[in-house]
Amino acid sequence: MKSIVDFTVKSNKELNSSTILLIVESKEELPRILPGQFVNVKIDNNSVLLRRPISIHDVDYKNRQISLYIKVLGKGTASLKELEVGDIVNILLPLGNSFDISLGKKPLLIGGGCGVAPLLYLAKVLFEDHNIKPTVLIGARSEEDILQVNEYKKYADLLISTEDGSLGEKGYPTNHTVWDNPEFDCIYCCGPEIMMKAIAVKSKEMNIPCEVSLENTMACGIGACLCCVQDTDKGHQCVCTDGPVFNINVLKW
Amino acid sequence: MKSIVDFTVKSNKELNSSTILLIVESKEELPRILPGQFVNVKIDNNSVLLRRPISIHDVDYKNRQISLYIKVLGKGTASLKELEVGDIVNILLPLGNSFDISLGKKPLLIGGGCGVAPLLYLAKVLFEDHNIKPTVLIGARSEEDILQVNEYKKYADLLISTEDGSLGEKGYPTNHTVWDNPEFDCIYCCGPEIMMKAIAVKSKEMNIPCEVSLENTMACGIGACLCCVQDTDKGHQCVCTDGPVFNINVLKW
Amino acid sequence: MVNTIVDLNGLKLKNPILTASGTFGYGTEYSDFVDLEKLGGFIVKGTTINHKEGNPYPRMAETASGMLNAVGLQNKGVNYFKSKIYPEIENLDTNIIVNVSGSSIEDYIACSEIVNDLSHIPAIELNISCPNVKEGGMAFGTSAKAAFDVVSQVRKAYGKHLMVKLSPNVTDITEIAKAAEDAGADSVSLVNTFMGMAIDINTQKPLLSTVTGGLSGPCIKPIALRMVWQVAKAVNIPVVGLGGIMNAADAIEFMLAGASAIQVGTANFIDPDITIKILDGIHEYMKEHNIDDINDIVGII
Amino acid sequence: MVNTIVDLNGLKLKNPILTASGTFGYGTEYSDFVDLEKLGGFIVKGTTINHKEGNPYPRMAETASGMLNAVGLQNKGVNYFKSKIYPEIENLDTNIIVNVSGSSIEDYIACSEIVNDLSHIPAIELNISCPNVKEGGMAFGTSAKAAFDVVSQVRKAYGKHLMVKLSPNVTDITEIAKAAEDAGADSVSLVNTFMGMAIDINTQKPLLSTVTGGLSGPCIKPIALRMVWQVAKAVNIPVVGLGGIMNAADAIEFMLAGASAIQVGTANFIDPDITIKILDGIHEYMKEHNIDDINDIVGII
Ligand SMILES: Cc1cc2nc3c(=O)[nH]c(=O)nc-3n(C[C@H](O)[C@H](O)[C@H](O)COP(=O)(O)OP(=O)(O)OC[C@H]3O[C@@H](n4cnc5c(N)ncnc54)[C@H](O)[C@@H]3O)c2cc1C
Ligand SMILES: Cc1cc2nc3c(=O)[nH]c(=O)nc-3n(C[C@H](O)[C@H](O)[C@H](O)COP(=O)(O)OP(=O)(O)OC[C@H]3O[C@@H](n4cnc5c(N)ncnc54)[C@H](O)[C@@H]3O)c2cc1C
Ligand SMILES: Cc1cc2nc3c(=O)[nH]c(=O)nc-3n(C[C@H](O)[C@H](O)[C@H](O)COP(=O)(O)O)c2cc1C
Ligand SMILES: Cc1cc2nc3c(=O)[nH]c(=O)nc-3n(C[C@H](O)[C@H](O)[C@H](O)COP(=O)(O)O)c2cc1C
Ligand code: FES
Ligand code: FES
Repeated sequence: MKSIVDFTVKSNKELNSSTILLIVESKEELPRILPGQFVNVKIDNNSVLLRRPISIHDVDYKNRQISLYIKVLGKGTASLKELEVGDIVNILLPLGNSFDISLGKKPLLIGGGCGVAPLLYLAKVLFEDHNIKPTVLIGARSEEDILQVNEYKKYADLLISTEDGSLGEKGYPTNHTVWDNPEFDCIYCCGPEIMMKAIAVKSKEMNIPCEVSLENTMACGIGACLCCVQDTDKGHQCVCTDGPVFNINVLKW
Repeated sequence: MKSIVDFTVKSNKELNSSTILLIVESKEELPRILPGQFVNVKIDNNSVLLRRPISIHDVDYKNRQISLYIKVLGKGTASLKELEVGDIVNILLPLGNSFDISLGKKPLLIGGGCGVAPLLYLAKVLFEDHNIKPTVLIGARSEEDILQVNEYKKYADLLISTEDGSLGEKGYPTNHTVWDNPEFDCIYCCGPEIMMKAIAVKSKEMNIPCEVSLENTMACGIGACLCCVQDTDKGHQCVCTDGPVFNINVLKW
Repeated sequence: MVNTIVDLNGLKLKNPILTASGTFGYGTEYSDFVDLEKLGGFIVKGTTINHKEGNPYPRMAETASGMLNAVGLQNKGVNYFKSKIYPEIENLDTNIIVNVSGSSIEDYIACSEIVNDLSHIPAIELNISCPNVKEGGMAFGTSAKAAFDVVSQVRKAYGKHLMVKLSPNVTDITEIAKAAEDAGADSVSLVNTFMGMAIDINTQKPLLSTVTGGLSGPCIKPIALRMVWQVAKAVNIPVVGLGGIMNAADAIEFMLAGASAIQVGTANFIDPDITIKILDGIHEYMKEHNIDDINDIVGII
Repeated sequence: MVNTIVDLNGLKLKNPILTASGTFGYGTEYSDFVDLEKLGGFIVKGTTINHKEGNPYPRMAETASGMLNAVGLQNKGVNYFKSKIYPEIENLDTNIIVNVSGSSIEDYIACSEIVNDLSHIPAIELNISCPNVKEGGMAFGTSAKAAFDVVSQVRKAYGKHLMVKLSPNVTDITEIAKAAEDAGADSVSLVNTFMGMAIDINTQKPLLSTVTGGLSGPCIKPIALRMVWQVAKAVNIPVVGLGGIMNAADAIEFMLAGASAIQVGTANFIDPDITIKILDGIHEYMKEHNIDDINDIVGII
């Protein structure tokens, strides 16, 4: 069941000049959250009208906290950056489907840009609930954009690629040597569309099952407005309810 | 010359549950400000579109500070209440005409509600620059709404009336005993329209010159939009440039 | 006890709050947040005779105090509604209204006939004002003659309450409203979205796949309110007002301007439980202003 | 050096930035904030043949991302402009355009003839779209025939650049634009304000003395932009775009949609020096996107 919850800001940390880690706490028990699900955050000042969809980066049931990993892009996210400890944030959750854990036994998680956000919680669930230590490959422009490294290392083997070679291998995630001798049997991917499309092509070639998490623009987040559609083999599907996670086989990429 | 100045908030004090005293400081020399003039304050968050006109309550040329006495009514003023020390407020100033100091020698200043705002600076100018100690009569619903008492007392003899009699005389400013044996020869008045109209009637009867400061809703504050008009014997005049101070003789009250 | 029941020409609502078509799904999307039976009713999404895929993505762009959408009436068709959705909601104790859309008079008639047979659907809202479909849609709503034609034809095919939803993209909305009244509408609802557009200056491309889309939200409220006021003065059938209603104050403005009931649209996206908050706010307002019957404030301006 | 000069059918502007009538006074109100000679031009307030007192107070109400005004063309008449204002501004090195308003064709003609004699006024903007006056005004702008009539009559009386300002309160703005073009307009500007309204639910009274007024500001931008895009595709004369332009990005959107120049209105009230900021922003955009000539982006959508 989805609900509207007033969370309290517990911490709001700048990870780099354009990325924040926002940790918020609920008074009540958290609902069960699946990896890949997202929230829809109400922006408090009136500078924007609609809520902003943000993936669930981490969940701490004990302390009733969730964390959000947010790239500051425009007015809505800028306003989230201004939040201070103790402020109230109204959040709609949990939204969307989730990654299909049964896709394989040796998963490779690939994240680019702020697409890494949902992969931490996915890695955690794989590790803690399914006894699987996944491989996580993070790609970014440069060293400053490779964040939360120690968090990923808790649950996963971490690989890094940067476009400028300042950390990990130089190049895009698609060029990483992890592909040369693939020891993974399924892929979960989230990042810029152009990257996900490239990964989709590779995984199809290699016949490895692959899921991607999409970030279409949304209004309601609950399947009511039909604004967030993605073209699939079943026609237009809502990214907010039929997704955000899709198996690449159903996409018309 | 009017200018647009980025002021810095020096202090923002709650005087009572719905009134704040906002003191802001400019990096540059303040322009010369006449008593009765006002500023047009830009509201930073996007919840409102237009600037908000606020009287100049006090001026400190030496420290390049002005103070604003603000009643929190709606979204714009609520947003001013949120301002914190160090925040930047963009202000257009100085706007409007001013009280006519030559109206008399023994002035009575009457303020009701947040209409007291411009009277402090008027009293100060009369006292410091013209060697006149005016009488100030403040009316309010109740004791909690009688604010800045010590400030007024610096420059004026202070009389108080409250509707519930909790401080000063019980009743409206128009019923105050100051009228019984009038020792004043001119009146400057600012407050709710209904009060100013009553004062205007009384002063006409008693043949005492009287100026009132109006608070029509404004868009530009600089005479460009013609939204703030008042009907006068010269037709529609702009409260923001021909006013806010008008002699009651020109008003069609 | 105060009265909030309004009677729209025979269609009784327990309170004046409806939800706007296309913004409330089939109601079920909101059942986690709203006790649907507390509403005066809800209007399900635009339904056409045949399945429609709608327009390509991107279909949405946010603007100052508003949003543009170009959904284009995506729906699985009226027969899908009848067989799959209707059984899920038919027993709700509230008014479920189907928004009937089409691109030809024949389509409107065919769709209305099917809905006519659904015993728990007491009314249709005839959408002659959708700006997001190539053929028909808004064309029927922007000429008095075309509006008269389609409404009078549907009137023959549909026996229950016929609400006609008007387009604001017209010079004189009272003309269209009067044409709908003359053609036998039981009520009119207004407004649908305004045709608007937005551009990404970096890509130098429109933000919607269809270039233009429908503008909704608080930005349109002043214009919608004016139109409701004009139409309420011009027709003798009840007027249902909408366009940018975000809170109880907005709803009351529409009622003061002449709306017997109101619809909440875009606001549902921001606060899924906003309809209940509006209902509560209306009760508070009635209390504060000593209003015993909500009908007493309708059209006092 | 990049080029920002635009040529509106013979009327040369040093850059595409004009100010909207009624929002910039006679220019002088802004001279403390803006070097007027840096602007492409400015359009003075609505001027009529005779003195007009305008509508009673209250004339203004703020709405979501917008404002309603009901000024009603208050001005001292064209002869006052000629004798008192014109001498103060005639030597400014920029284009001063007079917004000619009226309530009968005769008034428009008489006013235009007087302005025709002012050698430093290179153009008039014929306001056939003011929603705030009882007679005439918007009526001329809401029918193609009426628009054609008034424009063709004024065309005979006025020899210089004739810009016609269109009302957005119409079903099909391209029809009116084409009528203005056919009648001899040198350019069209759009949009004027949308007719809107607002109510105070506590007093249960309209917020404007005239009940309805004209809506301007960012809220109208998506609709205005759509109309500019439609009109630019429909006519062969230059289009001047306005409606809710608050910053350089908004201005560029209008140019991409087909406006050869733009006007800044309500934004002047919030930031009196916004025109200069927009000009700077356009220069930055041109640099970032390697645009040598601002005319290159006009209408690429
Ligand atoms: C299911 C889902 C999960 C998401 N998870 C995260 C997350 O965990 N962390 C995170 O930082 N972001 C995430 N996003 C993206 C996030 O929602 C947008 O970045 C945010 O809405 C931008 O809002 P804004 O007001 O700051 O920017 P706006 O002012 O709305 O836009 C600024 C710029 O960003 C672009 N933009 C807006 N929305 C998107 C979008 N959805 N995708 C790409 N570009 C966009 C606009 O076109 C514009 O150029 C997610 C989106 C979805 C749909
Ligand atoms: C020349 C001038 C000087 C002023 N000086 C002061 C001052 O020193 N201190 C101060 O507190 N206020 C002053 N005001 C009034 C102040 O401008 C308004 O209270 C303020 O604009 C309200 O803004 P808001 O966004 O908080 O309220 P809104 O959300 O705009 O309105 C809230 C409520 O207040 C009412 N309201 C709005 N504006 C006014 C107004 N001008 N007069 C009366 N009611 C209004 C509205 O109708 C509404 O009911 C002055 C006004 C003028 C014109
Ligand atoms: C995403 C979306 C989809 C819509 N779909 C429909 C529809 O199918 N049929 C219809 O008549 N109106 C539709 N509308 C218009 C709304 O019902 C309503 O008329 C409009 O949004 C104005 O109200 P609002 O400002 O409260 O949203 C839609 C609006 C939105 C935002
Ligand atoms: C206070 C005010 C007065 C106006 N007066 C006139 C006028 O006299 N003549 C005219 O053609 N338009 C007038 N307008 C309309 C503007 O010129 C402009 O068309 C409209 O405001 C839309 O642009 P904006 O959203 O940038 O303000 C006026 C607008 C406002 C807000
Ligand atoms: S965001 Fe509304 S349906 Fe997906
Ligand atoms: S507020 Fe614009 S003229 Fe006074």
